[in-house]
Amino acid sequence: MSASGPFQDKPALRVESLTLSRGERILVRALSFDAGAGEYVEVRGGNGSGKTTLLRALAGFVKPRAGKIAVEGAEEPTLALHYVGHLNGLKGAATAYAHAQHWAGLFGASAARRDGALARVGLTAQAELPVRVLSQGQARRLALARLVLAPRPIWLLDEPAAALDARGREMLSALIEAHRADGGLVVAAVHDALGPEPSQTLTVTA
Amino acid sequence: MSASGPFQDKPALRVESLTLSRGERILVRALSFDAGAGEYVEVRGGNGSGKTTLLRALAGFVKPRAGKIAVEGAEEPTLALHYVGHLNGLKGAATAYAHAQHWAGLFGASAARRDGALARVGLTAQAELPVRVLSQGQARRLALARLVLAPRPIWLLDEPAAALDARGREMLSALIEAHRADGGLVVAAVHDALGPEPSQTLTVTA
Amino acid sequence: MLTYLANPARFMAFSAWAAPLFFGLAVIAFAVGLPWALAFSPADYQQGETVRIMYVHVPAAWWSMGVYAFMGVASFVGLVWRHSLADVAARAAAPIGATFAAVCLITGSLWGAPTWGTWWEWDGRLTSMLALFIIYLGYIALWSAMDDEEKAARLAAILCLVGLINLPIIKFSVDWWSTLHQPASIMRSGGSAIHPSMLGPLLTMAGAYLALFAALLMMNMRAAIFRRRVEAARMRGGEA
Amino acid sequence: MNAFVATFRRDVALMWAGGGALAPLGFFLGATMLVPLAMGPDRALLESAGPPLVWIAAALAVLATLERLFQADLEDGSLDQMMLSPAPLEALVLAKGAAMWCVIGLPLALAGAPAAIALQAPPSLVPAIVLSLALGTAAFIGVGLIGAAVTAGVKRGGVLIALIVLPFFAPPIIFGSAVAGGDEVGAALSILAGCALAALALGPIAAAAALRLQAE
Amino acid sequence: MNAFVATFRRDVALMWAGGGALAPLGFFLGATMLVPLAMGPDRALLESAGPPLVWIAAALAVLATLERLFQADLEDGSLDQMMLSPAPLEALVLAKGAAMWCVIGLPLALAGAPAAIALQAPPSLVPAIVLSLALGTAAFIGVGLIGAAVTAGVKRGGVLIALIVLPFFAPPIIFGSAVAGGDEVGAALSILAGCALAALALGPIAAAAALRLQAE
Ligand code: HEM
Ligand SMILES: Nc1ncnc2c1ncn2[C@@H]1O[C@H](COP(=O)(O)OP(=O)(O)OP(=O)(O)O)[C@@H](O)[C@H]1O
Ligand SMILES: Nc1ncnc2c1ncn2[C@@H]1O[C@H](COP(=O)(O)OP(=O)(O)OP(=O)(O)O)[C@@H](O)[C@H]1O
Ligand SMILES: [Mg+2]
Ligand SMILES: [Mg+2]
Repeated sequence: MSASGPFQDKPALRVESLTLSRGERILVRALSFDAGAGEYVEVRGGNGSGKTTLLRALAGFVKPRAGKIAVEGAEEPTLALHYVGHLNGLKGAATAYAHAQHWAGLFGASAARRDGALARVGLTAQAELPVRVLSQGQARRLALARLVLAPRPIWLLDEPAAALDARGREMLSALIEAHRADGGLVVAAVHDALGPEPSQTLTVTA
Repeated sequence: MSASGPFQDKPALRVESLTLSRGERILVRALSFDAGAGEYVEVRGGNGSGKTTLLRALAGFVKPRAGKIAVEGAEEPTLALHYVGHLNGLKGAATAYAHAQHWAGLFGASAARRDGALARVGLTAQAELPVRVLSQGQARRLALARLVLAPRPIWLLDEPAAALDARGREMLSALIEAHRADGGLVVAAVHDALGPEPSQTLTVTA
Repeated sequence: MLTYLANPARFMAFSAWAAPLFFGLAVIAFAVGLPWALAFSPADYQQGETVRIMYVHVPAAWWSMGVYAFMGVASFVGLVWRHSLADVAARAAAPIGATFAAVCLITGSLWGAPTWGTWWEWDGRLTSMLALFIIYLGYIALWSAMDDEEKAARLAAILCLVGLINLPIIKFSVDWWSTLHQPASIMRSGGSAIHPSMLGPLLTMAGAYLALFAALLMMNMRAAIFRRRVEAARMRGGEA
Repeated sequence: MNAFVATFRRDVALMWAGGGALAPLGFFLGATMLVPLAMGPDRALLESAGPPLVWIAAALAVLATLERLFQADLEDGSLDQMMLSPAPLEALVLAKGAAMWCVIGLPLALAGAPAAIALQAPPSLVPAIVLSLALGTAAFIGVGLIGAAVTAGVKRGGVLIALIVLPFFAPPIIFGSAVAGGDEVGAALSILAGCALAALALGPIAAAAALRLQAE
Repeated sequence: MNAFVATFRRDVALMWAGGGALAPLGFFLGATMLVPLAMGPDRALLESAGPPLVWIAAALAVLATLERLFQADLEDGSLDQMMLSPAPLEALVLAKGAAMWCVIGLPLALAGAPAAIALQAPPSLVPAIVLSLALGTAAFIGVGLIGAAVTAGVKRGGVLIALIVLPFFAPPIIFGSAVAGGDEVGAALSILAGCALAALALGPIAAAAALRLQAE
């Protein structure tokens, strides 16, 4: 029943002979894969192998050198996905709560979700602190709050567990499991297994 | 024989009833510990518990609210230590090699060490790339190159394995073991064990 | 005296009665000084009635510099001995000093229009006084741009000490540049060159400004200390 | 629409906290102090040079804020998030421009009133001067968005931006100073309005295109 | 000494790459374009307003670079490393100031020569004008270090810096313009040299003290 749930439109990623490059260097060569609702895809590879580049291409930020990326079951691909990358996307001078509020507007989330999101990632006590003073792990949790805040079927996560403590990682893997059960699709680049059993593993070797 | 080696002055940290705070919040209360040559001290604690604050206090950046930190066997404490924190201390527009060169001047390292450092952390191929285009893990390796570049007895490492792949982590733990064998002292804040057996573990709970 | 008051609790006890006392003194001094200056003192044989602006202008000029010097001392104490009450005092004094500087600038230009035929001229004294006003503004802006009070206090103290250089420039600008502005006639080596009938009201007004400064300073400091206590209590409540 | 409002509100808050409202005051005091200092005490010179000062202060205040406008978003990852919003990137860029106008342009325009009076402009001209400044800063910001977006990836791009946008600042400055001088106020104002409209229509489109490339 | 040279060299390289050398060109073109635009086509006016422009360009070019001078080091962690160097932080701050002078101050001073000639200053005055600009920019930078260090933790502190340093920019501008005007050149130059020395002696000390606080 993993593919039922709130995402009626059954998201799916279809990647066909994708080639990605940085500068003159080719990082991903003729990669093809399909992933559908409920899947958890792990992307593996050494430092500098091209994991981040692949995720950014899936998000639509990096234009492929060749090949195709299709997001099915979504009119506008960028509205079907969340991207949590190496950079947290935070402003030091604004509070954690102000970030939640901003994202709720930016992604079109309800007020209820907005208020629940900080609690979900364990930042209730830090809601009114400016982000500048948060610890590294707290800042990462805040970035992850975007996932909870606005429901979107596809999650692209780049080393999402970076700087998280053991409880934070449990929280993250619970989030991923819940998302899969809702019929979502998760693609995560990792060095260590996050916890959930991957339905497929892509290895990038450049 | 761990306390023999090039660091003749046998570094030692003596911390006495140290109290640290951020804003009005007390993070570390009356912490005391001693660590000497050849030791590897692991600092543990959840997100936001104060590991970074503790390391920055040991480095002399954060002034203690109470208590004392003494670095023995060094005239000037700041010259006895390396600090690799959450921030890598890199300039996007400069190449990896330019960084090595700059640090060699800044810390007073020999040209031979400077040229060996990038190879030691696996960045030979990236030496002439501007740091802006390095991957997350490559940037971290570059920051770790400072440890190799200028020999200093005390290493303060804040989640040094962040963004490193499996080989990078092996390299790091080999660096730490070699440093201990040379009579150095390593204090590292981590969420996961780095590899080397810690001689003591400090737990921060705020 | 100062070391005795350096304890916030003792300061609160002292200022609880001293602030109203100084305020009362200021009121009395203004009540005496203003009519004396504006109505009963002689008009100047050259400048006529406009000379009366002097009684507002000159004390404001003196104390805008005096307050800055006070802030300099407080900043030094706060920086060297890390004394929080000194930080509070420096911060509390700044808006008062800025107001005095503004009063000096405004009355100066009002006075300049009839006597020099111009509101403003870029001469040494006027420029350095405007610089003092802007330094005050920068100091206040720096304080309010940072939310970590302790850090703000130390950084502002550094800035304040650097700005002290401006005081001798203001003081001696009239001697260094040949300018429009009057050279010192009251406080100068070799005795005062002003008529005693003008000196009386002038000194009374200067005393009134000083008492007003002392009263406002203590009131501002009390407010800041209260706010700190409330915040500390809230933080402790939040932690539990 | 929500995303527009959210972006606008956050940027207003951030700029305000970062001293945005001080911009007119600071630059204004700064420029009005620097220029006479540099020009010496020649009153006649100052009086003819005076009113344009307001324009130069306005152009410089906008310029000073532009450098970090998108660079910060690029460096901290906020730009990625903007591209994932249902609102078109153009609208979000416009929201940032609008925020900048409210925090910097509008206060500068208002500061134009006392400035004009101090420099003895005829009182009847003051409303026109304020209006011209409000339109002129909008035009500056519209053009500035493009410069800021194109140079977002360049560290210390401040001077580069200046080079890129200054030629486009020329028309508003020319017609704005005409207003301050009192000649053909009506015509100058409508040309200024035209400049502002054109800059605000074109700016976000070009800037958004540049930003999409920056995110690669 | 090594650390000083290393810091100097890196900062020169970074500023150069970031368009530092464009500063005189950009500001010069900008100012010589904007000001006449705003002032209208009155030649006599322009000629008297001309030489001061170089001073204003110098002050603004320094100001524009100051904002990110230490802020970038604080944000990317370089400041921590500077504090671990055997060289005193004061020396490293001075090295950064020296780099800034070489990349921005010196080119601006050299730009003063064509500017003065274009604005028909007597040729005999040109060396003095260049020298005065070289000294003046050094003074600006010395003072600017303090402003930059004190505001390094404040986002978009650009306007705050302007407010803080402008009062201290006044003396060099006053005496610098005196040189351009040709009155008492010798005395003005020695006062400028005094300003520069004082600023370069005090600046690094105060700035280093502020930076140590910023690192907390
Ligand atoms: C905006 C314009 C003015 C400013 C900023 C200004 C500033 C100052 C300052 C800073 C002082 C204190 C000097 C000291 O204690 O050494 C002072 C004193 C004084 N000013 Fe002004 N002034 C201005 C205009 C005028 C005008 C127009 C007059 C009268 C024609 C005037 C007459 C005086 C006199 C008589 C003193 C007392 C000098 C002494 O005996 O020390 N000022 N002013
Ligand atoms: N202009 C360029 N020229 C050459 N190589 C480049 C250029 N830009 C980027 N690269 C290389 O492309 C790779 C980008 O890798 P990417 O960031 O996708 O790696 P990653 O798998 O995410 O690594 P990490 O695990 O360290 O995060 C790096 O090896 C980088 O050095
Ligand atoms: N001004 C402030 N007021 C209240 N709390 C603050 C303030 N500044 C910092 N803090 C808190 O102090 C703590 C700093 O923790 P620190 O960065 O040392 O944690 P850490 O153990 O390194 O965490 P991580 O594992 O996430 O890196 C955080 O919990 C932060 O929220
Ligand atoms: Mg990566
Ligand atoms: Mg930490």
